[in-house]
Amino acid sequence: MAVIEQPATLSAPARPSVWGKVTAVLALLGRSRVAIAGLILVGFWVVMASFADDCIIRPACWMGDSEAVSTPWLARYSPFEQFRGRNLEGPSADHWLGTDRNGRDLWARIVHGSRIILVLAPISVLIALAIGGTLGLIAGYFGGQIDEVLMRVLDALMAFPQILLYLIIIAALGPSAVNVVLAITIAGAPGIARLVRSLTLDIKTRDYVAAAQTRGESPWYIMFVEILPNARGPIIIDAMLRVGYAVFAIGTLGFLGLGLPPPSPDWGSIVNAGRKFIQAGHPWDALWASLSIASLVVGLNLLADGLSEELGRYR
Amino acid sequence: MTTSPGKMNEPVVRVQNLAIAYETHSGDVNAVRDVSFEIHRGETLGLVGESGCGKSTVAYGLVNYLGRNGKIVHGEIIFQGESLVGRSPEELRKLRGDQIAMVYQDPMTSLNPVLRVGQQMTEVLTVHRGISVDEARTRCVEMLRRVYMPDPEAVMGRYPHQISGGQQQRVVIAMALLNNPALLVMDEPTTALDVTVEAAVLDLVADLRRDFDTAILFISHNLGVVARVSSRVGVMYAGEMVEQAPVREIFAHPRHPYTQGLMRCVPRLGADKAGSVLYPIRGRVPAPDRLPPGCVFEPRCDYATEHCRQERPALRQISNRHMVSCLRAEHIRASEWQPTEDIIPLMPAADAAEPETILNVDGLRTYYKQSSGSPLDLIGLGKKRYVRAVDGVSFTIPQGKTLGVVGESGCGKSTLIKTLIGLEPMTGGAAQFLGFDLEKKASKRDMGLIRELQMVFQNPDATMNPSYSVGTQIERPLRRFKVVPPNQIHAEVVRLLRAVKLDEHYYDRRPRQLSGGEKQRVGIARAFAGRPDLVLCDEPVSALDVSVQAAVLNLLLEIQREQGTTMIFIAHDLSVVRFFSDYVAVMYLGQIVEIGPAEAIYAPPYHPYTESLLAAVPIPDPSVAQQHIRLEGSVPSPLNPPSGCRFHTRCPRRQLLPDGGAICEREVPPMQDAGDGHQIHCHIPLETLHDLEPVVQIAA
Amino acid sequence: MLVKDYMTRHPILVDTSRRVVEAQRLMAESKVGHLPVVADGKRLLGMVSRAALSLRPEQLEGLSFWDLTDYMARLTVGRVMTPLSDIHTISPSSTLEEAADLMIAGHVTALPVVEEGGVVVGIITQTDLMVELRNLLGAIEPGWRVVLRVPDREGEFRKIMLALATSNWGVMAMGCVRSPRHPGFWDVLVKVRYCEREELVAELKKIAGQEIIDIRETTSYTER
Amino acid sequence: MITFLLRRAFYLILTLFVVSIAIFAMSEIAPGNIAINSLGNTITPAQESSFNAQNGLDQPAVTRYIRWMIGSDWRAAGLIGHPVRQIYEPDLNRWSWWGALPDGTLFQNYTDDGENMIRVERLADGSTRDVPLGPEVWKTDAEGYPVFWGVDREGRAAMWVRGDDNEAWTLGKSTWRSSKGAPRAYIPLQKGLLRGDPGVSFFTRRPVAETLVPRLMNTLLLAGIAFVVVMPLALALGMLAGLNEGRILDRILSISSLVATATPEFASGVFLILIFSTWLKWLPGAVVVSSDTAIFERPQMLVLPIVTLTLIELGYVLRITRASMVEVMRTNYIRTATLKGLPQWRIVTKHALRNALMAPITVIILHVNWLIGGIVVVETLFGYPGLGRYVMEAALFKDVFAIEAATMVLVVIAVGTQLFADLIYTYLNPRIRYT
Repeated sequence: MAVIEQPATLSAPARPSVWGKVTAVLALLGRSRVAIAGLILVGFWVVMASFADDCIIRPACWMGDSEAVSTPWLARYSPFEQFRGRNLEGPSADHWLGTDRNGRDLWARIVHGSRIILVLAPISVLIALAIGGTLGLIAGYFGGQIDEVLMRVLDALMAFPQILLYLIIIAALGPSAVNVVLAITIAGAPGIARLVRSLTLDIKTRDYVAAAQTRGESPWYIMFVEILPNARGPIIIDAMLRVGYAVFAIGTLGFLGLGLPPPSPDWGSIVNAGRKFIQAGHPWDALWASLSIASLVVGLNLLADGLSEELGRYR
Repeated sequence: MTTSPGKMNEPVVRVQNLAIAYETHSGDVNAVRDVSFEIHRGETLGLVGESGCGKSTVAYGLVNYLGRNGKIVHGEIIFQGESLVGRSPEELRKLRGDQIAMVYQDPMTSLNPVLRVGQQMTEVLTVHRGISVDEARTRCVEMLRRVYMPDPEAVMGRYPHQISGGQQQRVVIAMALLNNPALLVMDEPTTALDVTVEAAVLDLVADLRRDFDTAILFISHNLGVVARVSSRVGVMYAGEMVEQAPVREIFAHPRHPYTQGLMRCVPRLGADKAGSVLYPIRGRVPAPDRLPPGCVFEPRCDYATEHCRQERPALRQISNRHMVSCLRAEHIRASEWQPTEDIIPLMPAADAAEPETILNVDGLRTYYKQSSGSPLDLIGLGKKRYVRAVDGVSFTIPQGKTLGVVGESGCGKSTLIKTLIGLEPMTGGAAQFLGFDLEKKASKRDMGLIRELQMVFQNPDATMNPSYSVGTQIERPLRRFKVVPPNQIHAEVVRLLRAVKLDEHYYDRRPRQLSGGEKQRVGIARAFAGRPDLVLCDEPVSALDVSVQAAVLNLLLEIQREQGTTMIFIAHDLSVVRFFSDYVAVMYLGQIVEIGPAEAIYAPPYHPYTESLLAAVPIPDPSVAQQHIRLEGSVPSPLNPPSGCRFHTRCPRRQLLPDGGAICEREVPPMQDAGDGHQIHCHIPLETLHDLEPVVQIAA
Repeated sequence: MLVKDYMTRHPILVDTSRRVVEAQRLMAESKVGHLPVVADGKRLLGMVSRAALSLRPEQLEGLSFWDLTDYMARLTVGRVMTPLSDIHTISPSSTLEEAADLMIAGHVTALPVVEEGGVVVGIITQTDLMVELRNLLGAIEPGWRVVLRVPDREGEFRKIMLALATSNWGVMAMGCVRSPRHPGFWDVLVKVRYCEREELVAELKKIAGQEIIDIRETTSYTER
Repeated sequence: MITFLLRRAFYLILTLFVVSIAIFAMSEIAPGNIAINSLGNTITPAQESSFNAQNGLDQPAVTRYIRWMIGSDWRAAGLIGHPVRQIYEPDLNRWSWWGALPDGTLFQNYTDDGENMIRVERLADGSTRDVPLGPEVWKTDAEGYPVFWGVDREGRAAMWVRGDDNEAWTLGKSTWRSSKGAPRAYIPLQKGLLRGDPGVSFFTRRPVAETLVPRLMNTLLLAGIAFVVVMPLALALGMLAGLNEGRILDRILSISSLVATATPEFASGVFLILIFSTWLKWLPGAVVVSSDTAIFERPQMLVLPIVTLTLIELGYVLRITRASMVEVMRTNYIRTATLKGLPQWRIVTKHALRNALMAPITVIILHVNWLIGGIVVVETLFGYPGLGRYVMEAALFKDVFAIEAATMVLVVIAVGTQLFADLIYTYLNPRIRYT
């Protein structure tokens, strides 16, 4: 944490390198204890997800080549390996968090579950950002009829309770990773569009936008080169919160049985499967998966919160 | 017979060696150091200085409202014989609003939007006096009447957003005076107001000071405003009081080099670019955490010696009631000052023989559609209403000349140039520029036309895109207009930076690392990158401090002289427009009421509106006599402009016409030619206008 | 010539809870002789003067040194002030004469000026009245000060006015009062400028039945 | 102001319209065939087409949308020549459709041979009698066929063609039954969503409204209690945190509210069950009821679901209120109020409160969408018989009318609260009230 503690210089160097920017952001985060706590929580899960097995060093595995056998690293076991006769066990030295009803190691399942969620959530947010951001820019910049129509449609989408959107989409298209991403994208894009639109409405009144217009620049140049970069601060913070929501939503879908089909070690599905055994004296499945998802979402929220507070202080 | 100032000679408030600091991440920063002054009953102390000099900090320190991270670290504030420092919050609360009151810069945000004016006013009385609401209401109405509020009973029942800015400020002032405070602190009370409203508020302040015997601390960055209301003036620089003297004394014989510098920065009303020069102060105000070790003004001072670098001067008395903190005050004379070499006085541009017309605007109209707010609008059936922002404006500009445009806010001057440059669609009329028609919006115009027509913007903080470096932003027009071959772009950017007096290190700077003046220079460099023929300047200096304003004006003049650029220059400051322009157009409610050579506009005959504007301008010279002409009411809505002459609702000269100017309401005024291209749109005959006394007696 | 124009506005006020020693220091430092005592919102409760604040020996009788310190520390303005019921107040719209009369009647040297509702808006003192008397009689600029003794009958005053008016001199002040020791006569004081002594004397001598009892040139006064 | 509200109302109605189309369209594009979903994949094409015709599924989407929204009875009545009426048959415990003669007699029709139409008249005691009709009832239609429009025994408007021997398939208790002389075309009778009838579930063969209404009431009860608990608490705590910005109390409230909102309901629900049910054994960990309406039998069952819902909402509302309060306390008019010498309590109650409530009220009420998500999860987790679980089940079983109806109800609630938010906002903000 030595780097973090270093205070940011007030006058930044003339040509900030990428590394310089990274350290500047870290230094900003370092000021806030809240953000550090968030960073630790999120960092923990990122490390777990990355080094659960040796997948990270075998490109074949990245493409989802299920034939290749991975060597477990941090996960210790494969999430699908069933240990005969050891089902529904509590924590032990062999199985740190215990086993589920099929005798699978819970630690391995939780760790692999983090990988699923940490891949799906950012992807869905990125897609939502691309779609919502573009729509918001268009609505905000052009205004008039385009804005009116776009915002009506987006309002209608937003009036729709998100959970119903997920339900209907998943019910219509069936549970799969792609559909989960699709559902979260559709549910998230209108909110992003609204945010970007309001930022655009503000930024487009700035003189530098007028200056670009008087140079006869194309609307697309103005939207993406002049306006968008200046909206990035709030968008990044919003995106971070949205990754949290997405994790939340993926978990919820899993819990409702609308997430990834079994035997995928999706956290929500683990809770859903495990809650039947709570009353039977085996709360471990539900407990660990709940703790995991709560810690990850809380971490993301803390990070976003700390960051926005620090950014706000210097604005 | 003089009113007796009373037998108590003790000041209402005496500030001694006040120092205020703010806690920051990097330790305490002293925003104000060693400030001393006193204010007596019925006296106004004007506090001037550029932004960041600690004026407002002093004001809020006086009422002990410094926020969570501000604190008084040293010194005393003696109010009515007793110290305010270290009083309990409850004692302070009882003083605030009762014995000490405050008026703020922005009246709109200073009033609570969800409470009626009456509620906000009466509570001052009910809380401090404990009287009934009914009684308080009567008193509030009386006080509103006292501050010349039209229809005070009705105003009591309104919400702040339902009354105009000038009326809001009157409400704030009335609220401050309700408890007859001994001390009134006014923090830039007129900065957010138009010049005509400002004049009325300043009159009111002077009135009230006389009637209530209140001690007033009046803070303003505007020398003219301070000159008008103050009895004494204190000049602040970098958190210190550098000079203090009676108002006439300080304007006649400024002793501190900073005060002298400030006065050289502002154009006198009536001065023009041919006959006078503005001398900016070099450098900028140091940040409070990086002060020079000696005199705070030393790095910018022309008289500085080694001694100044080492010793910090204290405020000392140099003559009866004149105090200055300069080690060399006795040795410097304002009259003997010579500009240093880096500030080169500008030579008047050589007058070419009859230049050709470059821009010809004829009957230009720009309307904005506004929905009438009826439910029918929902389905597109509502009656359309139009805001007539610009409504039939015609003028021409010869090559290489500058047309200044003045008028109150909302008169359409900004819309006019936005229409010309193609940011707003033209509703009607025609504009010809170098043979191009300016009908299309900028995005649909020919690249050749775009290149020849550029704009300089008002707000230095918004003129540059914060995401890109200075170099990148100047490069863009160079690439787009293909001004130079791609391999020479970098060299050209450096040349442009030099032209606006910035060195090439600025190439990689980010906008946030630049001061306001520097940003404005980059904005100018960007506008001039394509070597345009016509540059439209939308209040380019109004957001800048006076010393920077002078530098930017000089820069624009210099570039114009080198490149022979034609300009349209908008400003609300009549002195600046007079200084900068060859021709001046005065706009009111979307129309030009008077246009002509600059010198002709500022002397009779003038349009009654021009006359009122001139009467309202605060002049930084208490010895100049100005006629007292004040406009009634506020500018009518451009949605529904008055019939006939649009100015007839507020015209102070209507009675010069037979039957009180009935014709003004009926007929559009004729254009009267006063010769030399000077046109006045008014029903009053030229001869009558000619015989009017000049508003401002300008000393030769 | 109403009180509101001649009073001192925004007088220094003290709270009843203020300790006497503090009030004494406040009076000394601010060079004032009287302090209106108020409760919340400038509502008048009484007055203290320097005399009222000074302790009388009988009050301290039998107190030991420690008791004395304690007594002093606890003695508040509220306990020594002259209460509202015992003081005269005046409204800002009263005349100066009324103020003077009140002071004479009540043997006081200062009056708090109080608005409806008991709110203190100023204070008027003997000194204020003296200043006005001086200004009333002599103005503050140099000129000729003439005192004429005129018989107490109709039309005498008019004669002086006529004499001065026809000569185009500047009349700066005028005042008349019954001659203190000569019943049946009035002493009239006029202050004239822009004229020579001889002209003035010559002109005034023309008036029958009147007598110049004093003429002198006045110069400047203390500025107040 | 009226204009503002009218405008909002207009947009909300527009929104509802768009949403209804969207919901309809989405259930439309769902892969899989309703017939197969409802009847299993062993049916023959003849059975399938018969099923589709009987349920109006052979009609174009627009027709079905209109029927869904505004019903089909008026159309059927026009074709039959008599009004149709829905009545409750207590002995069969069901609602059914009948035609009504001018004298008020209710009737249905059937034919055995395609020649002789028989009218079944319903008597006051619920019994029926058959009345044969003459051949004059056959009318010639536009294409020249002799046809008869009536109400069939299943309560559908139906068109018989004279001399027809059309075969229809219906699913009985467990077997397929074929019948001759069946109608050629059907109009399933319904009043339409706008008139409160969302149709009959293909899954349970019961009117959707019958199950939906009690479920909705249960959910409203759950959400209502949560709302009543959350609102005053969250607003008060948020104000408290905002007024003490940066102090320790604010820190504690802010962080704990962040944790509360960020934890998904199913996770916090699991924690609560583990703590209060498994470990402390204070409260039941699930809602077990004999019928949908029996939740009052053991009110303590409601505690954990309500607390779970409350936690997440409490955190959210608290944070918004705090942020708004902090912002308001920094405004110039609060500075003015302070420098007017007002006491702190007056500044807070008179000047800050209303302004600080303005932003959160709208945001909070818009958050009802989120609350609905929470309700679905909580009801599923605790087995609570509410609308959320109903939607879930309908979605899992692809019960089209049930999904559509429940979704519309929830959307109407969401949109209705928006209008309500606008009303409150208008009340609080004089800038809108007086324009």
